[in-house]
This record gives sequence, structure tokens and C-alpha cells, in this order.
Amino acid sequence: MKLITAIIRPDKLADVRSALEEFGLQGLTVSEASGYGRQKGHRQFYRGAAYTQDLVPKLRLEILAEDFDALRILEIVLESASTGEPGDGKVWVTTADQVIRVSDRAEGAEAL
Amino acid sequence: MKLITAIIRPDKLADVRSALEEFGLQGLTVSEASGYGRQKGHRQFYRGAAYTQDLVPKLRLEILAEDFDALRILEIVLESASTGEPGDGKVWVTTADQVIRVSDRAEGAEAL
Amino acid sequence: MKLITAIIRPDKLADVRSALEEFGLQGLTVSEASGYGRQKGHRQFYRGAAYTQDLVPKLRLEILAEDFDALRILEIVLESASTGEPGDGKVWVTTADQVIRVSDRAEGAEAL
Amino acid sequence: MEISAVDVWVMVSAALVLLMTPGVAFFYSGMTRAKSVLNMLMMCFSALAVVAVVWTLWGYSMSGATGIAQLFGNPFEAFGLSSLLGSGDLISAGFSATFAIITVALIAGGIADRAKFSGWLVFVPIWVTLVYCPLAFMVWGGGLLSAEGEFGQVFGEAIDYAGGTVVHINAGVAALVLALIIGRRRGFGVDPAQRPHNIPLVMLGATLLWFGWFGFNGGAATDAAEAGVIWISTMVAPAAAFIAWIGVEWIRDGKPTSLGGASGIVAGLVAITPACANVSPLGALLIGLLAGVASALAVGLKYRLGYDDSLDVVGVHLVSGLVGTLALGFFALPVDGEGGGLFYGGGADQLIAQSAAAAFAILFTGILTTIIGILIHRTVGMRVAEEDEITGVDLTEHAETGYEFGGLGTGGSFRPHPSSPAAHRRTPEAERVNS
Amino acid sequence: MEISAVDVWVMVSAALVLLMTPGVAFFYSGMTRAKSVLNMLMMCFSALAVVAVVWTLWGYSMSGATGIAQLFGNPFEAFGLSSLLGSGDLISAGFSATFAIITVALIAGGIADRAKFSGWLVFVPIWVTLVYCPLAFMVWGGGLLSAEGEFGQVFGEAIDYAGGTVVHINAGVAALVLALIIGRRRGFGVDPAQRPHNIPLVMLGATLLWFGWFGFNGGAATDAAEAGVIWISTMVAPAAAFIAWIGVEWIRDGKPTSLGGASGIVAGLVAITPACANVSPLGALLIGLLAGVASALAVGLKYRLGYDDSLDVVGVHLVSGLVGTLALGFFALPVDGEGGGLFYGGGADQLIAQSAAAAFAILFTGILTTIIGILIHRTVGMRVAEEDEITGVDLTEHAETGYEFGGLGTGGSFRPHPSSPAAHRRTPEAERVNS
Amino acid sequence: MEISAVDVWVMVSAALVLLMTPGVAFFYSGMTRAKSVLNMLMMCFSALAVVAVVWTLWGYSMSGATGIAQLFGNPFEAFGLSSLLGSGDLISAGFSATFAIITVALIAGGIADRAKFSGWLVFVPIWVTLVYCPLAFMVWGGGLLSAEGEFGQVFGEAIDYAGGTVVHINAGVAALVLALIIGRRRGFGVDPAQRPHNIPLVMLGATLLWFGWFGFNGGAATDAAEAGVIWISTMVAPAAAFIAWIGVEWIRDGKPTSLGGASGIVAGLVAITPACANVSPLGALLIGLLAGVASALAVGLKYRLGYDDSLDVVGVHLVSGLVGTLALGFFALPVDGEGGGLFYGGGADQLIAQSAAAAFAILFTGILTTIIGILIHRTVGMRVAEEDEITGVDLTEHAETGYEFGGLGTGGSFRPHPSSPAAHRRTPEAERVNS
Ligand SMILES: Nc1ncnc2c1ncn2[C@@H]1O[C@H](COP(=O)(O)OP(=O)(O)O)[C@@H](O)[C@H]1O
Ligand SMILES: Nc1ncnc2c1ncn2[C@@H]1O[C@H](COP(=O)(O)OP(=O)(O)O)[C@@H](O)[C@H]1O
Ligand SMILES: Nc1ncnc2c1ncn2[C@@H]1O[C@H](COP(=O)(O)OP(=O)(O)O)[C@@H](O)[C@H]1O
Repeated sequence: MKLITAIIRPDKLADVRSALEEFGLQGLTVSEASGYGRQKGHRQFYRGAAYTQDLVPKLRLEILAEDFDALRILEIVLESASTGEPGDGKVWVTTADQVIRVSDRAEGAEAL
Repeated sequence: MKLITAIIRPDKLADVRSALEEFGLQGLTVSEASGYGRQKGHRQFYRGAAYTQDLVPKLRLEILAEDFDALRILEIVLESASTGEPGDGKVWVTTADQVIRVSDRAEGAEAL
Repeated sequence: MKLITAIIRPDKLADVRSALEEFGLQGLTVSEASGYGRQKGHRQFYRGAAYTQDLVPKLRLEILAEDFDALRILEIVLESASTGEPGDGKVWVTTADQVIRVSDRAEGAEAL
Repeated sequence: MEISAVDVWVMVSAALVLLMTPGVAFFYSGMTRAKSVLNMLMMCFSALAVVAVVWTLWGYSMSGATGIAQLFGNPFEAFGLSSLLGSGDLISAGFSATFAIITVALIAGGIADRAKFSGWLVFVPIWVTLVYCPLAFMVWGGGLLSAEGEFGQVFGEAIDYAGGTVVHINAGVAALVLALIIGRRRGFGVDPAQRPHNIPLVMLGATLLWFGWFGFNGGAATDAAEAGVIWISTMVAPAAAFIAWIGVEWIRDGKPTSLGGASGIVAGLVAITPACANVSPLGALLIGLLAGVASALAVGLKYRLGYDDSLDVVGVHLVSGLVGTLALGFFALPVDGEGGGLFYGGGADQLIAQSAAAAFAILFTGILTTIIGILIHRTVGMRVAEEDEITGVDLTEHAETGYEFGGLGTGGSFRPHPSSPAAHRRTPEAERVNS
Repeated sequence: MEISAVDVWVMVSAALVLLMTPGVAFFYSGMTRAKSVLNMLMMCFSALAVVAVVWTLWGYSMSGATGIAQLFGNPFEAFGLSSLLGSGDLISAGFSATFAIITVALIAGGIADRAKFSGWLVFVPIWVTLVYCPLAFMVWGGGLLSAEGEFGQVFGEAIDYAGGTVVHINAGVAALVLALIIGRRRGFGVDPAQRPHNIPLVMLGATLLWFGWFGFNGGAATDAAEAGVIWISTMVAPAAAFIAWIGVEWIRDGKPTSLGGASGIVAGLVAITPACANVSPLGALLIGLLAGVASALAVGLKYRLGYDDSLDVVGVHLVSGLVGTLALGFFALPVDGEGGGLFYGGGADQLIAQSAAAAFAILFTGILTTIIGILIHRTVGMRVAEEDEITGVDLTEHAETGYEFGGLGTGGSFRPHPSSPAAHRRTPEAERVNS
Repeated sequence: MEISAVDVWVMVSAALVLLMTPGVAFFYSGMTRAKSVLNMLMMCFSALAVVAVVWTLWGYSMSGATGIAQLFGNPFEAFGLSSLLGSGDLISAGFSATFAIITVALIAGGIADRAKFSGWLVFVPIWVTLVYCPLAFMVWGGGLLSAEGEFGQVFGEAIDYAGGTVVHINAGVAALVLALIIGRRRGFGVDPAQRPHNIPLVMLGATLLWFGWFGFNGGAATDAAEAGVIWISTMVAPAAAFIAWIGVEWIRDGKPTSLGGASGIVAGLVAITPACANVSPLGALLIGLLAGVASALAVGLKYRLGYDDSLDVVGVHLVSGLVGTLALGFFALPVDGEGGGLFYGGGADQLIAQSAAAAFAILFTGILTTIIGILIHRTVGMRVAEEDEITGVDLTEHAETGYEFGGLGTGGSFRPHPSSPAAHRRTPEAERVNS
């Protein structure tokens, strides 16, 4: 099993999700994150003092997938999350030794 | 070393934690997440317009454990987080190449 | 490619970041988390009822790095995040099968 | 009939007291968990709306018109308030409405996080009609407990200037009864999640309450000296109770809390309510101190005795309402050199009158609320299903959530308003989510 | 000239009405997304500030001085209000200012989340000068629509006690026009993220509005009986509208919402505004019910018709403003046995007068606002770039964010205030971030 | 003694001014970090509570009774206010209390995020007794700075209608002194986390302040023309200062901010405080503009000069207090054709009187506050330990946190109230956590 983690722009979630759903993905997990990188943040002012907030809000997607699907899912995420500008984020794949669904203890591909 | 990641229902945290503490686990990390999957979300209304919020609030647990304990911990999480209904979440295990405690640089099992 | 995950004290972020930037790291991802462990939390009172909140606020850093740099980065994080007291957090390293930048699909080291 | 200074004062006071119900709403809703903040707001605001309508229709009449057996006024005499048109009495009808409104809203604090909204909406008009209006009539409208009433003649007339019995003891008892009927929250006394989610909101509530209370206590004053006494009492009693409450905490728990401070303010305001016009500034200060200590100690009782009066309507309103009502037996200033409390040589008469009125209010409300509450609970139901309590009553009762600060509200799908043609295209997402 | 009771009442009322504009600000800003909360606050507060200055300079004069062609007052007659020094008239100049202020602030709701702040700041003084002042003059200042005005003589004098046409219809139409000119939000009618981010804040706004509305409706009363009628109307109409709105939701959507309740309160207040002094308490109750139902149904129209009046200024203020204005044709009480609405045997005269005035206000505002809006949109611009809308107008227009609850505000770097010498050391971080 | 219009006005004004202290609390607490929001609320609310009690006991007497050496009133003359019972004077005793309260609360802004609560609680009653009461007596109670006082006879009587010296300069200097005594926040001028955590809360604070300020400035008016001037001044000066402040930002930083707008409102209100009854509407407008520019530039001084007046009590209250006080030397209207400021041909007399009074207030407060502050800091301590500052003073000083929006409050364990028997079973979790 593979775990695909993607850092994306918050406003791309809807696109990514509908692309993944079209593909047939049954579920995923999202959480809030912030990142810094090539994309620049915004300068903020509070009573004139300048705060250069370079942590940009992002979302982190975690998608468990069979090895077989992983590549395809990767492709879909790359496609649907992209604007072509710096700040689109990164996607990485790691290997999960085991995946289990809590409710019925289904394992592996069945757990998804 | 293994890293056990569990997506669970927020109201199960207390149960999972006391089960793990009983087992003797010394620490864990929790963060907020949202997920979609088989469990359905709630329809919300704002001035009549319907918002179908299908991202359901979840918690993500991360537990570092020795290979030896990992299976037992997995079992405890599965047990204590379960209601038997869709939405209980997933648990997965990955391999950590290395684990270090920041304060005293203890490594591996000692770091936990 | 390696993924370095670090749980650190929230007030250490600035130090860790500037140390990493000095090293030349181009980006990272941060998210909020809470943890329990050896460090004790605070007792809180609401109308006299005592709440022992032992989940302590932490930050989770995720840093993708080439295998070659990973060790050095690990070292920098350990150095800059440390106070020497319990609660400084943990750092762990896992292996990422693949890392891709969304905007231009650069892979591996190029993606960072 | 030109507007007089007193007219202006009553209109301002009425607006101030109306503002207190949102004050209660914020005070309470900051103390719930984030997942039931809106439900608490809705319980209070719906009390406001429903009671305002009931009062306009028959409530005013029942609390002030010609009495029926000294128990309540004739509901038809001033039905719809039409008979008051052309007179200045509509101003005082408005002022009195706001007291009925807040009394009902206060009750909601006892049943936070688990009440069924439909049951509450049935409870509100019935309770205000059968419990509040009669009690207000008996105490203030020339009924049973007034100087001319049969009860008043036996025990003496109690002083209840602005609502110690009618508002606070009344609401406190009703909240206790409802809390007992619908039962404890899941996890009561064990679950650390049951802590306030937004204390600045609690503070805002306490602020609006204090501000509005100058109208609540002062609105009936017609004499400048009396008005002055009331103003000072309403300032110094909550101030003293704030100090007393955080003092108790500091000694007992080691830390003075802001929730304690806010609670102290309310306790002091409650206690001075019946007494505001009849004690000296120092008397008010002492009553505030007493109330702060008493309520700070009393809020723990629910864990000891096992009733889940979630937001401490009993600990704050019943207990401090009793403190203020009974304290008049000691601290009441003599009027024209006569009477007065024990400390002013007035003997035990006032204390007896105060105790009797308090006991009467407790029994009257306790019995009637039990009957009303059980009937509604057995029929419409007053408590949500356990799974709804876990999910949170904001979502299950109101299909909303209070806050969306992050980016995650971007999940899901949107369906335009039903009145829109687009709404009839059923999207797959819309299908997937159960309503 | 000692302060009279009426002076006090007007000063208090003026302060109450001034408070309503922050009320609008909170009501609206709780409904935006978290990333545009400050921009909405700023649109309302800047309306407050700019209109207060304009009013002091020439606005008061234009709405009340000697008329020019029955259209507006001479702007120079009371320029700077200096000519009023030494008289009590400054009090009423203050009172009238607050109406101009809130009318402008209301418009902001139509263009939430995407308006260019500089464009708004140009729009405000021009619109208040060219649209509000003349309309206020025509209706209340002895102009065209008054009893002596040419329009008033043809169609009869409409009743608009506190601003159904001048404030609510006016603001509703202007918001619609601006919303059409600047176009829909990105994702309008599709994006589920466009939901309120802070409903307790919305409730706070509704609270301040209701509280302040007692001054808004009541401040011009000089007679105690009239003041009483107004007070009761202002209490019962929004209460009824609250019930009606959540009733519609309960039937249609299956759940009563708190946003619906808050919206109902405002709709009821809007509807009773023109009618507050001229209907019975039961009439007010019915107008409230009507307004609640009408606005609850009307807020969906934007999805059907495709205009993005983001926070429903049309659905609430225009629709309920029309409900109240037209309802007077039916519910107006006869004065001294004469006139009155259809239900009181007064014939259709009042209804005709009301309809004519409403139609006039719609046309007048619609045309002028279209011209002003298009001119500003074409020159200064009234809408931000699409990427700024995605990032959020708080950051792009004001360089701030509304909230920082978590620890992540610790990222980035700090540069002391420009006036500090330290500020001139340019740090690498400061370089890296584009301003 | 029936209630007069002026009585009503003073009671309403007193309630409005009381509301301002929670206003300050919200204004300030929105500007702190989320981890010290409650501590700031508590500093302000405890000032309210403690000063209300002190005022009732001896403060009123010290600021208004028979003078001792022109310095302060005899504290025993009206101790406990009992001697005022039966007269209407209690109303004005209440009004004056609210000024003492807010002055003390304002100081808290200088020491945000790091003050020791116990030290603050010791400071409050001592400072109000030794600094505020004497200064109020000297300026308003017939003391040293009044027309009859020795200082007043030398330099002329300064105009301070509502508290430019007594309230704002006084609080600003005291805040500066305390900020210097307890030292800078960890990370001052470097740490980007030191930014406001909740700007809508700041806006709410500014709203309550503006609303209440109509009572603050207006409450002492007895003449309708004067009351009208005050009302207009209190509306237009903050409006102009809002515009000025965001104008400075727009030019200097490229963006107008909402925090700037809110700060401008307060600066304008501060500046018009001493001048509200003595300038024309245009004068008030200009004073507002001046104050907005001056304070917008002044808030950066702390980074240049290195004092950590965290929430800019100096930049806003001291600077705009000085602007308003000195501006009277130019803008004061002649009274009955006599006197007036430089611009009205009154010569430099007024400016000299204003400057002298301001200088006196700065010195008086500066010296006394230094002594009091150092003594308390050396004994009880006025600053928390560094680790407590890192953790956050809400947790360490009050054992609470302000917000719990997410699900993570579910960690840990719950122990019922100490008064409960269950509390005595010590759970392992309870043991594990240090209190
Ligand atoms: N080395 C890294 N490790 C982990 N996350 C990273 C790393 N570099 C960038 N990121 C994440 O990816 C996001 C986008 O990176 P950025 O460099 O701005 O643009 P791009 O992904 O287009 O190169 C960042 O906000 C951060 O969350
Ligand atoms: N493929 C997946 N990858 C990552 N997380 C998933 C995946 N599928 C489900 N989840 C997570 O598990 C949670 C529960 O999934 P769901 O399908 O609702 O119930 P169950 O786990 O009982 O099958 C989801 O809310 C989501 O957070
Ligand atoms: N077994 C574990 N698995 C995952 N995270 C852990 C584990 N133990 C501790 N942590 C995380 O590390 C943080 C610090 O741990 P703690 O035991 O308090 O101090 P230290 O890291 O110095 O030993 C915790 O708050 C938690 O987030």
C-alpha cells in the first residue's frame, strides 16, 4: 500500500476532490498546514509595524491507495492541483506496511 | 521503529488514550484533520442555501513505537477507537528509519 | 528522498527556521499538533472544576530532503529546537519513494 | 402628553433590559462547547421572540390586569395591548415584557448541549403563561404575595424591587427541574471537553448584562434619591462579588479565573436585584461579597449532588437570588424610620416575609415546572438523541456550525437555495449526503 | 436652555443609532468568509467616518435647509453646522447624521468579499451627497414627496416614519445596482466555502441593531403615547419575524437556523421602520410575520436571478422595506378618526401614496446609483483582481488578517515601525517577501 | 424629588461610561496574543471591580469632599457614600466613579502579556487613591488647578471638560512608567508573533468606547446647546481621526488597516475629550484630523526609543490627550465674547493654561507612579517569570485558555469541583499533571 501526501493550495481542494472522485477514489484525509518555499507571503501591518508573514496557508491531503492505483492518483493530483505558479505545492509517496479499517478491521485494499 | 498513524473519531480520543496508557505507552501526538469516505456528512443551511459538508472532523494520532510493540498498539487502537460504524477511520503503519528525542538526543527505543 | 518529521515547541519555530535557512533549505511545511509525553500539561479551572489538560501544543515540521542532506538537516533541527528539557519533542525520518513538485512536475531533488 | 423624564428613563431602561437577553445568550453560549454555541444562542433568542409575542397577546394582561383569585390577571382584558393605545402605558408594557423575556432565557442554561429545540419552543410559551405571569402578578401586580394579598397579609410583604423571586429564584428553580427531567450530559463530571469554548464571549455577555442591569434595577425608580441608590448598588454589588468570587478561587484553587470574575459579576447583580433600592451602598457592597462567596461555593454542588445544571443557573441565579432576597431581612433600610432589617433594629419581620416569599416561589415554580416539563418531555421530547449530542446540537438541531476559521469549509458541495431552478438539478454530491 | 426630556431622548437615540452601524458591521462581517471579515468591517466603519464628516460639512444642510427645487437643501446654508451653535438644533443634526451613516453602511453587504476599498471610499461621499441627502430632503425635509411637495400633492403623502424608503429601500436598491456593476463573486452559487465564518458575530450584530433600533424608530417621538406605540412595535415586529423566518426554514429545509433567526430579526425591524408609529401592536406583529416570510423566501432569489447581492441587502432590506411601506396601506391606524389603511376603512389612498413613494425611491436611487457606480467602476475601479479575491481582501486590501488563534503566526519576520531606525536595516526576510 | 431630565441623562451617561471599561478590555484584549487575551480582560475588569469598591468607600470623598491643602478631598467625609443617602447626589457619585474606573483600566495596555496579576491587584487601589483621586480633585474638585487653586491662579484655569489631563494624559504617563519598570516583552520588536489575535474583538471594543463616549463627554452637560455641541464633537472628531489615521497608513505603508481605523477612532475620542464643549464642529473635525495623524505617527516611537508600551497607551492616550489639551489653546471658542484660543483672537492665555496643566499632570503622575510602581515591583512583583510569559499568562496566571474551537480540548482529564466527594479520589491523571 502507498500513502500519497500532497501539499496543495487551499482553493484547489474542490478541484482535486472532484477529479479524484471521478477516478473512483472513496476517501481521503485533509488537514491544515502552512508552508514556506519559493512562493512569497504577504507583508502585514499592525499599527505600522511590518510583519512579513511568509508562511502561506496550505492543505495537506493524505490518500491511501493500492500500489497499482498510486501512480494514477498521483497523476490526477498533479493535474488538478496545478496552476503552474510557484506555491502549487509538493506531492510525495511513501510505503505503508499495513492499512486497516477500524470499523471492521478490513486490511489492505479492502480497508480503503 | 514503526510510526502508527490513526485517523479516528474525535470523541474516541479519550478512550484510545486511556487504553494506550494502560498498555504503558508514554506519549503520542494528535492533530486535527477532516476526512471524507463512506461516512456521510451533514447538510447545512445558511439562509436556505444548502451546503453539503461531507468532510467530517477527525483526529489524527501519530504513535512512534518499537517494531515489537507496534502490533500490540495497533490492536489497542483498533479496539478502543471502534464503534463498528462507517467513519471509525483507518490505521496505517510505516517504517521510520530513525527516531531521535530532541532534548537529549536519545535514539530509537530510548527516544520514546 | 527522505522526509524528516519533527515535533517541536511552538516557540522554537523561529529558531529552527532561521537555522535551516542558513543551511540553505528552501522550504518546509508546518502544522499544528498537540502531544503528550513526559512533559506535563497545565491544570485549568473553570468555575472551580479542574481540567488537567495534558495535551501540550506543539508544531509539526515536515521537511523533504535529499538523502545526502537529511542527516545534516536532522542535526540542525536537533540543535536549534532543543532546550534540554522534557517536551522538546521528537524527530523521525522516513523514506519517500518519490517527491514531485506540482507546478512543473520536477521530481526528486529538483522538486525541492 | 409630552414625553416626561420618567418616560424617557423607562424607555431607555426597557431597551437596556431587552439587551440583557442577548447578554445572557452570549454569556451562556461562550460557556458551551463550540459545537453547541448556536443552539444556546437560539434557545435564548427564541425565548426573546416567543415571549415578546406572548406578552403582546396575553402576557401583559395576565400579569397586570384585574386579578382572578389573586393568582393572575385576566388574559383578555388587555389582549393584544390594543386597549392601551393612546395612553403612555405602552411604555411600561414594554418594560415589563423584557423581564418576562429574560427570565425564560435564563432557564436555558440548565439544559445546554442536549435540549431538543422543538421541545424548548413548546416549553417557552407554556411556562411563561403558567408560571411567570402568575408569579409576576402575585408579587408585583397586586396578587397573593402583595401587601393586600392573603399570603402577604399573613407573612408580611416581601421586598422584591426588581425580581429576586420573580426572575432569579424562579428561573433557577425551573432550570434545576428541567435539568433533572432531561438528565445529565453524556460525560458529565468526567469529560474534560465540557469546558467553555470562548471566554471573551462570556465576558461580552457579562458586560451586556451589567450594562442592561442599570435599567433592570433602575427602570422603576421615580424619585431621584432612590434612583441614585439603585445606580450605586448596581455598580458596587457586582464589583464586590467579582472580588469575592476570584478571592474564593485564589484561596481554594490557587488561581483567580476570568470565568470566575464574570460569574461573580452576574452573581452580584442577581443578589442586588431585589435589594437595590432598599440598602445603603455599604449594604450593597456586603451583599455583593456574600453573593460572590456563596455562588462560588455553590457551583460545585452539581458534581456533589449529581444534577447537571450545565451552566450553573442554580449556583448563580437561585443561590444569589436567595442571598439577595434573604439579605434584605438583615440589610433593609428603614423607611421613614420604620421597619428595616435586623441590622437596623427592624426585628425579624422582614426576614420572615422574605423567607416566606422565597419559599413560596420555590414551591410554586418547582411544582408547576415539573408538571409542564414532564408532560412536554413525554410528548414532544425535550432531549436529543445521544448520537446528536455527540455530533453536536448545532449541526443536528440547526444544520449550521458556529465558526469556520480555516480553509476546511471548502469541502463538500453547495446547492443554491431551493427557490432557485439550479436547485433542482440533483448533483451526485447532494445525493451522497444524508440531510 | 436647560436640557429637556426630549433632548435627552434624542441624544440617547442618536447614540443608539450610531451604534447600529457597528451593528451592521458585525452582522455583515460574521457572514463573510474569515478572509474578508476585516474588509467588511472597514467598509462599514469607513462609511461611518466619511459620512459623519460629510454630514457635518454639507450633508445636514442638504437634507434640511431651504430647498432648491424641492430636491435638496442648500448645502451652504448650514455648512459646517456653525450656524447652529448656541441652539439645541445640533442635537437633531446629530440624530439625522446617524441615519445617513447607516444607510450607506448597509449597501456594503451587496459587494462583500470583492470590493476595492479605494473605490468604495470614493463611492461613499458621492452617493451620500447625490442620493441620500436629496431623498431625505424630499421625504422628510419638506421636499418633493412631502405633503407640500408636488409629488406628495399628486399621490398623497406617504407615511415613512423612520426610513422605509429613505433608508431601507434606498440602500437595498443601491446594493443591487452595485452588485450588478461589479459582478458576482468567484464561485458564486457553487463554492461551498461561501458560508458565514462566525455566526456568534452575526448574532452580536443583530443584537446591536435591535437595541439601537429603539432609538432609530423612537427618537423622533415627542408624545408619550406615540413613543409607547413605537417601543412596542419595535419589540414585537422583529420577534414575530424571527418566528416567521425560522418557521419557513423549518417547513422548507427541515431545520430552523440561527442565521435565519438573526435575519428574521433584522427583516422585522426593517419592515416596522416606516410603520412603527402608525400601527397597533397587533398590526406590528402581523407586519413582522409578513416580513419574516417574505424575506426568508426572497433571499433565494439571487441564485435564481443570478445577481450576487452577497449578504442579501435586497432580500432583507429592499423586500422588507417594501413590505413595511406597502403594509401601511392596509394597517395604518386612522388619525383622529380620519384616513388609515384599507383594513381600517381608510380606502386605497394610503396604499397609493405608499406605492408611489416606494416606486419613486426605487427609480430615483436605481438611476443615480447606476450612474455613480459605473463612473467609479470605470475610473477608480470598484472590484479587486481575481487573485486578490482568492487570497482574500483582508490581506490584499488591508494587509491584515482577522484572527490568529494558533501558533502559526510565529512564522515570518517582524520589522519595527518605519519611524524606527531599526527599520532601515533591511533583513533578508524582509527582502524575500513582496509587499 | 422626581427624576429630572438631567438626572436621566446623568444615569444613562454613567451606564455608558461604565460600559467603556469593558470596551477598553475588548479593544486591548483583541490586540494581545491569543494566549494572553484573558489576562488582559482580567486586568481591565479587575480595575473596574476594585475601583468601584474603592470609590464607594473613600474615592468619591477624596475627589470631591472638602479639600486638604488643595490636594485631595477628605476621605472620611463621604466614606461609604452613606452621607449622600436621600439626596440625588448618588447619581453623580456613580457618574464620577466610572471615570476613575476607566482611567485605571487604560493603564493595563502598557503592560500586556507579562504583568503579574497579583502585582496589578495591589497597584490598582493604591494608584487610584494616591494618583487619580488627587488629580481629579485638583482639576475638577476645586483644588490646585481649578480657577480658585493656587496653580490655576498663576497659569490660568485650563479647560478640561471631560478628562484630557485627568484621564488620558494621566493614564498614558502611568502606562509608560509601568512599562519601563517591568521591562519589555520577550521578543519585543523582533518576534512576529506579537500581533493582534482577534481584530473583530478590537473593533467591538472601539465600538463600545465610541458609544459610551457620548456619556463620557456629554454627561456633565446641563444646557441643551452645550449638549448638542458635545454630541457633534464626539461624532465628528473620531470620524476625522479615523480618516486621518488610515490616510497616514495608506501613504506610508501602502495599505489602510482596520486596526489603524479602530485606533484612529480612539485617538479622535481622546483628543476631543477635553475640548468637546468648547470648540465648533469644524474645530472638532480639525482636532480629530490632528489627533489621527499625531497618534498614527507616534505609535512607532516605542520601537525607536525602546520602551515596550505594548498596546500604545502612550501613542494613543498620552499623545492624543496632549493634542486635545493643547489644541484648546488654539481652537477654544470664546465664551460670551471673551477669551477663546489663539485662532479666535483670545491670545496665548489659554494655551499657557493648557500647557501648564498638561505639564503638571505629566510630572505629578510620572513621579508618583514611579514610586508606587517600583515599590510594588520590588515587593510583590509586577512581572511574571520568563517561562510563564512563553507559556502564556492566561494559563499561568488564570489557569484558563481563552478559546477551544477544535476537538483537542478533549485531551486530559476532568476532576469535579473540589467541593465534590468525587474530587477526593485522586486519579492517576490528576497526579501526573503539576498544578
Ligand atoms: N523541502 C520541503 N519540505 C516539505 N515541504 C516543502 C518543502 N518545500 C516546499 N514545501 C511545501 O510546498 C509548498 C509550496 O512550495 P513553494 O516552494 O512555495 O512552491 P512550489 O511547490 O511550486 O515549488 C510550501 O508552502 C511548503 O508547504
Ligand atoms: N483512501 C483514504 N486515504 C486516506 N484517508 C482515508 C481514506 N479513506 C478514508 N480515509 C479517512 O478515514 C475516515 C473514515 O473513512 P470512512 O470511509 O468514512 O469510514 P471507514 O473508515 O469506517 O471506512 C475518513 O474520514 C478519512 O479521514
Ligand atoms: N511515542 C510517541 N509517538 C509520537 N509522538 C510522541 C511520542 N512520544 C512523545 N511524542 C511527542 O513528542 C512530544 C514531546 O514528548 P515528551 O515526552 O513530552 O518530551 P521529550 O520529547 O523531551 O521526551 C509530545 O508532546 C508528543 O507530541
